[in-house]
Amino acid sequence: MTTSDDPPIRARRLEQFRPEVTRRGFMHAMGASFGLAGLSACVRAPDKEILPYSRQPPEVTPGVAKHYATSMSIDGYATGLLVESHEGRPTKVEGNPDHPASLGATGIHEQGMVLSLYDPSRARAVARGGQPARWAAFANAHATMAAAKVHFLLEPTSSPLRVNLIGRIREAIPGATFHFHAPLSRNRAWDGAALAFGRPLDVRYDLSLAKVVLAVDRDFLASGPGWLVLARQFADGRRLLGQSDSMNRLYVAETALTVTGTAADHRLALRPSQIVALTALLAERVLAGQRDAPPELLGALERAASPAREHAAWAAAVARDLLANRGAGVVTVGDAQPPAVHAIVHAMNIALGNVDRTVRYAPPPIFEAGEASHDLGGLVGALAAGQVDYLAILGGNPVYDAYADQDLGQLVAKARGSVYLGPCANETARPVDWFVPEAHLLESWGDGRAFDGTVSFAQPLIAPLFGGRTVDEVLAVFLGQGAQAEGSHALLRDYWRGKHGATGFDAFWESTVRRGLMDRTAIPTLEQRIAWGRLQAAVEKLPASPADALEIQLRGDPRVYDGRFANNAWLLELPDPVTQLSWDNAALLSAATMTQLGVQDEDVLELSYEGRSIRVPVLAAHGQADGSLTLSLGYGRKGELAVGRDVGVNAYALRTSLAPYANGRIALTKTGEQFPLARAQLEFDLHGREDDIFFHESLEEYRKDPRFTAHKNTAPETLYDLKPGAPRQWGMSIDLGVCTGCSACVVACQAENNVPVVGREGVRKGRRMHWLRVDRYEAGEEQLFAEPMLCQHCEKAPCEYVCPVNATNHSADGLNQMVYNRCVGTRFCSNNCPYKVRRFNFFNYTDDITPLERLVLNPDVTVRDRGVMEKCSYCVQRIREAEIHAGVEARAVRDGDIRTACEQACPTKAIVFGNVADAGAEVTRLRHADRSFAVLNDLGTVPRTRYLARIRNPNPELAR
Amino acid sequence: MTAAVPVQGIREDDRPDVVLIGRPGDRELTAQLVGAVLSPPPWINKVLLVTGFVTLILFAAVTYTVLTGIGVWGNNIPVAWAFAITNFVWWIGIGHAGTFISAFLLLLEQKWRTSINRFAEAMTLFAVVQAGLFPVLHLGRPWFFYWLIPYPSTMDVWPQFRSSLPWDVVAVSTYFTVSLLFWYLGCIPDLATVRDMAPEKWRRRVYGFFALGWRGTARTWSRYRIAYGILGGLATPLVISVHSIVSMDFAIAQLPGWHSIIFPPYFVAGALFSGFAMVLTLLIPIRRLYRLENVITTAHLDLMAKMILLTGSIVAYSYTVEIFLAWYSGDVFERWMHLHSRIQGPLAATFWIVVFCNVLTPQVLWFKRWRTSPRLLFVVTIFVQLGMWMERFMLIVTSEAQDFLPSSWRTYRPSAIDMTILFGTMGFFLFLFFLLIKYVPFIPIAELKETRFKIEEETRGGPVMGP
Amino acid sequence: MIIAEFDHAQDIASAAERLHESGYTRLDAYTPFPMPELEKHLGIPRSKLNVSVFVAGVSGTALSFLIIWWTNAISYPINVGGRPLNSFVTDIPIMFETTILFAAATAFILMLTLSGMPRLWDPSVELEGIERTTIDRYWLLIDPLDSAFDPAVVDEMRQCGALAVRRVES
Amino acid sequence: MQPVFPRWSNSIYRWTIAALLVGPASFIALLWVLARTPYYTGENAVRDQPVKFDHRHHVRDDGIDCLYCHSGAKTSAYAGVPPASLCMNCHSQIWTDSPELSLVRTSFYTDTPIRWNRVNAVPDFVFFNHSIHVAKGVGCVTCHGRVDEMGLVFQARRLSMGWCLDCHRAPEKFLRPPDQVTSMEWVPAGPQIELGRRLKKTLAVNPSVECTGCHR
Repeated sequence: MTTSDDPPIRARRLEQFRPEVTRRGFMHAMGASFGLAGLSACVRAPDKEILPYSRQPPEVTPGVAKHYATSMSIDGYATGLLVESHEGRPTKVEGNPDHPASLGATGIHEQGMVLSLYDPSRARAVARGGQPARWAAFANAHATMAAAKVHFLLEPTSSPLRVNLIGRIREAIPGATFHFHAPLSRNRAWDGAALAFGRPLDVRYDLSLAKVVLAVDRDFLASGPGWLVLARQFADGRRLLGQSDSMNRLYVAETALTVTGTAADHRLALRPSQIVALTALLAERVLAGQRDAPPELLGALERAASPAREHAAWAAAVARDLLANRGAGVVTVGDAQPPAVHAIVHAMNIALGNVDRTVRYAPPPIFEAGEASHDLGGLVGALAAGQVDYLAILGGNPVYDAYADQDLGQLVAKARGSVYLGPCANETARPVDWFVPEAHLLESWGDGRAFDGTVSFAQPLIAPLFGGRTVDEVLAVFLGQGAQAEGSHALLRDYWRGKHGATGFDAFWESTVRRGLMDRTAIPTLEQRIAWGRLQAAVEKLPASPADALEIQLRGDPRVYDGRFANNAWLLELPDPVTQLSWDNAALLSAATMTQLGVQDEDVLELSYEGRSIRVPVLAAHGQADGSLTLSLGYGRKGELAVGRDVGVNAYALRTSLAPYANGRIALTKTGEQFPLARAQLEFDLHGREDDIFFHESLEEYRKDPRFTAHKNTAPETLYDLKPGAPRQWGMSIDLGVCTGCSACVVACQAENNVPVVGREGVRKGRRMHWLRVDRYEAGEEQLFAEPMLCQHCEKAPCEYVCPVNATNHSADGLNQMVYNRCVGTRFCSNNCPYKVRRFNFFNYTDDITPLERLVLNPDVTVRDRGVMEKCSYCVQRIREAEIHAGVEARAVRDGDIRTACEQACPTKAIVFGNVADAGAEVTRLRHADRSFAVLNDLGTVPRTRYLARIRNPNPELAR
Repeated sequence: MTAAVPVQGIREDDRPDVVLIGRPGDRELTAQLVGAVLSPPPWINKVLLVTGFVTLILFAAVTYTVLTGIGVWGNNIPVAWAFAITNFVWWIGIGHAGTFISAFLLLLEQKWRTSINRFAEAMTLFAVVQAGLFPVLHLGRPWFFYWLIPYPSTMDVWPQFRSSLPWDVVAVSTYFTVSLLFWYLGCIPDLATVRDMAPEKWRRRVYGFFALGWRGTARTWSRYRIAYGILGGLATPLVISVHSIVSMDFAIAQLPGWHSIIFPPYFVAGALFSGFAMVLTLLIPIRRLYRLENVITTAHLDLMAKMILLTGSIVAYSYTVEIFLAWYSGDVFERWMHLHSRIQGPLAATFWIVVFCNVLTPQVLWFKRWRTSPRLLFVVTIFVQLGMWMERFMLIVTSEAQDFLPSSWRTYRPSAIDMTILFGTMGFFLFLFFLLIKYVPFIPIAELKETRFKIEEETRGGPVMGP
Repeated sequence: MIIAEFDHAQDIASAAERLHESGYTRLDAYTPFPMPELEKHLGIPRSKLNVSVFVAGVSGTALSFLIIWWTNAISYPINVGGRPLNSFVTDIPIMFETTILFAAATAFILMLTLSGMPRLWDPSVELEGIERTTIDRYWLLIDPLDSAFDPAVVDEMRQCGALAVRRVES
Repeated sequence: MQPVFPRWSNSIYRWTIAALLVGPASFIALLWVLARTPYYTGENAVRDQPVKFDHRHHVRDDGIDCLYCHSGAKTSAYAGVPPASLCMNCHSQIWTDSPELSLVRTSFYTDTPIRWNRVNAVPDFVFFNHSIHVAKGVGCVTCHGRVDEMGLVFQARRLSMGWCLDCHRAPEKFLRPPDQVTSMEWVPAGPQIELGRRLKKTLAVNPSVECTGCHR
């Protein structure tokens, strides 16, 4: 068990990680057998061993955690990270504050990534035809391919090194063809830009200047390139600290409710087809006054807009608001929308004078973005025609996530030879000849570019546990060196030496690796002029929306994205940030549509389209557009997956190249079956408890009475006055106004505090262990507010006085301490906790996990035994570490020295932790700010965690 | 010479106010009562076999729970307490009638106490044994139960006495000890009687061993009477205190539906209610099977039924007051609990079962004809016990299921193990109970003789009026 | 020692009453059930049990209070939910219970020990027919050394309805 | 009648009853005592080691400072057990072919760790940190005993929670000047209490008696 007195271990020797019998484990065993005789108290601690380094690396001090900079790329866009390492064992991911795509924050995927490193399903050896083989054999076998027609299938990449390797391969192998595939590719956005400007471009936003934001089917607060930055800027634009502060306004038009949708001031739920029409309608209004916009375009827009006429008033109001804020608005559209819609939006931003202020255009950092190589069609054609000598699938999982009608699974066999570099024996590993285990990001050297082009480095924190290889290493093999091919470290170093030149290279290299990024490498933005003619032609061709058939929306999943995280227990257990559905995916329907169809939650529907069909359980979703059904991609994985196999249903089975995102022609049939869904939250209604649980108010009202929550920010009269405690008094403030509910904090907390996973059944039974959860509450039809709920560290804690053994009590510095090793598990504290933030170990959850999975455990936090209560500790291990550190250095603890895991991860800085006894501390200021309140204040629990009321900024025109 | 004073006047069997029918002489009376022990009916062994088997099943379920963790139950967060604590409160409640009858009625010098007190006290002891199982079993780590006891540990840490759980530990163990002493003290003279009456030597030895060498000298008797009186005087407030403390397991918490000032009296009434019911449930068949109609007469049934009616009415009143206070307080959480959650929430069924069993059923006891009909009475008592179990379940679970933050609301479904343990304890209880009536004179012989003597003193001959 | 054996409670009562009136002080009796008035005639003083029981009860109260106060307020003072370290109100339930426990245990133990119990043997078991005194016989014991002793007492007893009157060595 | 029990049975009987009452009580008392015995605490139990490392020789004779080998104690939670490479600093020069050291050499050259047996251990749920104790002037000898007089090292103190609290509640009884932390022979010039009080003030020593001071 990984805990305080684990021996220092060299990470390179996996076999040394032997789970030794710990005292606790032993006690538990004994307790179980003799327990009731009380004998367990007299069980000696078992003997243990210490394994020191034989040669201690200079950088390591056993017991002192180190942080290393690296970066994680999703679909080619890199985000800078800092990874915590304990004696060479990465355990926790944080954002890299210096990195333009992170600013110190992280999302759920960055947080969850570290668990995948210790995924027991990871492939452990090179294989040929299912038989174990050696890397050398593979490498030599592929050294001589110069003559062959080799097709490479990669994920989209921005890596300078990889681009360089691709170039060299193209020279070395004339017949080489490169394809880039991502199921949630940005092709439509790039095509849209090409349509408008004649070349594929990425749009860069500056929301810090934006007063009005219109997001059309675009979840920019929780996904997409640089979303962490957008979320931060958006939040800064509405962080009210006084009644004079101004606040941006967000309009959202979308089908299924997204994190962005829940943050909106006005949200319009539309069927996919109506979204196109609404954009046209808005554009019509916005472009009306535009000189150089051809009148025919307006006509075309008017025709295209007809299906959205019913929303004319809404559109008019939004358009007026945008026009009233020329140069201070942003219109953004999601990658799922057709190119024409993207083009229309570009036109709107130009017409609104937003370009060069809040909106800029720049060439994508992605290699060959928008070119034919990014369309799988080419490869499919070649395979079908049998023109492929060799197929190298390096990364990704195309057989699983390619379009159903392309049927890649069958076609791969048509190649005369094939290799797949992948993380585990998954769908794609099946049909290929060679399989090479892919190195995890934290085992790899590499580079990439952030959304703005900034070059970011990835460095390994641990040697490949199972001899995994990086894409670059495999590519190098094809350059003819075979087994002599350099490792990723040498490849990267040599490449950059070549770029930088030998002089001063070592210093340059050292600093880049240390900081994880290269300064002044952002891609400059460019002036653009729009081609109105092409735009008009495109609008003319916009498809008329289908009749009122039920429209089905396929989308990337908030948790498992395109399926690459489908074997990550943390992300599967994490409740969907909006629907609160944990583990499986489900067909989301509006309540109205469900009654129309005569189905109820957990009923299983059969969806069929062109002979393919899937069975999927139904779930009523708040804010879902009537007449639409939303289904997440990325579930129903096959292959050897310890956790994710057959979790949810595979929606790719219905996804075709013709209708990749929306489809109005899918047939529904009721099966009469039921499927038990693991819903983490069952009740979303506040039952008229707003003033006790969740304050929200319109900006107008707030300005009239900024201290409208004051009466809930003061402790009620009490018999027992609070004694003055230690000089430091810990507290937290959470701003509900900027919290989007993205749930990054939840995974961060899980990673930091060894929070166990209980599985689908556990969640269904109501036994989830998350110390920090994000509650969702309904307010009106379109609003679903987020409220992070964690231990409030009450100064008059109801949990404490009911504990018979002093296992939970109060520290002098204001922490509600939970002492696991003293807990006997009466669960009285949980009953008496009005916030229900206490979690109980109904079974021994951590005993079930493999030694490999244990490696992710944080050695600074006790691993809890069966039968004990646990809860948020305000990351007390970080507090005590900081205090000890300060003590050794004989100085005081400074504000900001200590940041809880949730605070550190939060993209919008909604969570602030600190010493509330320090008048100068940020947290103190927020605690006494306007709109600060205590949840359930009248119970007299005097919580240390305070919330800032959510302020909405409705458009007076639309406000009911 | 030893013949009883001749019975004269009208037949007494149909006089529901007679607590002892006929004037059996010392010997007959002793013979009848000791007979139950010296030559027990054959069927009792079968009963012991069956109940013993159920007991084994209970032990199996308990072991499984301890080894695997209480995840094998249906509990969750928010419903962290459910069956275990419900069973605990139910059993401890049942355990209240016994001591109440023997102690309280002793102080009031009620003659009708005599025939049933031994019986009721035994029932108390065995009910408390069942109850005592749960506070330990429901712990996440039962093998550390002793941390609730203040002993000097190497950790220098102590129990936390502001919590009601240490109160429970002390209250329940005190209650068990005192009830045991009270019961055993009452047994001693009768054990001596059996010792002296038993034909076989081994029986004399065994009963002699437990009779502690009793010889009814006048001096011993006088000390005995005082000690017995003192124990009665101590046990009476004890009974009240114990269930008051049990009720504080909920009342000191702040959950809507738990945080209520009327809980102590409300719980005590409920306890006696179910306790009297249990006494009757056992009494009626035993009385029939052992042909004890002459010592356990219709009068006893009638009076017990009246007690049930009384305590039942107090319970019904408490329900009303609870709901009224919730409404009157205007507190949003209390109101939701009492006006929505309980009566129409996911577990509303339990509430209505409670109303039917605890409020409506006892109303039939307003009529003497029904009070004195053993069969009907038996049915009523069964309903009352079902109702009282459901009441505790409702109080505990509904309050947890829908407390302050709707986001954490959840309902509860018991697991198979939950059920096994509940019914297992019933089997265990009956096993111990029949073990008792097989080996111990379950109707106090000496006291009955005393009563009979008193009756003779009061009225030479003639039928004797009960209290 | 003279034993008068009766088979009726009333008889032994009246017999004892007579002897009492004629000044007998060293009397004792064996009866199957307690007979307060008989005890009166035999001149048995009321036991002082209740005093010791009271003392025991009070010490129980004190002890539990001291334990709670010392452990929670002195030995390891811990802030529990902002409640007072020595919160007397919450001590009351335990103090009450321990009072009862100590008192009851004392009453029980004293009752036995003062009566020479527990035991398996005592001189009386050697007496012929003693076993019936727990069933249906009432023995009245008269000590010849009694100052008011008169040999005629034997016939007197017979008149009172004694089944048998015999003299035994003790 | 003919009595069931003979006269002498009384004493047996009473002893039996006494035993029934005292028996369980004494069993519990036994456990209570057991938890305080060296058997349970592991005190003074010499543990065999793969390499017969003799602290007497290295500390007393050679006068090597504790922190030379256990350097972590200054900066980390763990004092740490030295890597073989550290041993080789000297033993590549002296005793280069001593059979006693063969295991160390193997460890160094084959890069496989030596499996030492742990002597001083606290339970997994206790987070002890050496650096702060060293910084605040708690001597090595205070918790580890006269290591310089130990051939094979044994656990010198109880290491129970109560034992920790003894010092955390009254540190002045044990504090010493930080520069004397590693000294084995150091004794206070004046009365320890006064020195301790002074050090407590100057070093700002206020040990935590909070649960989370050690349990996290």
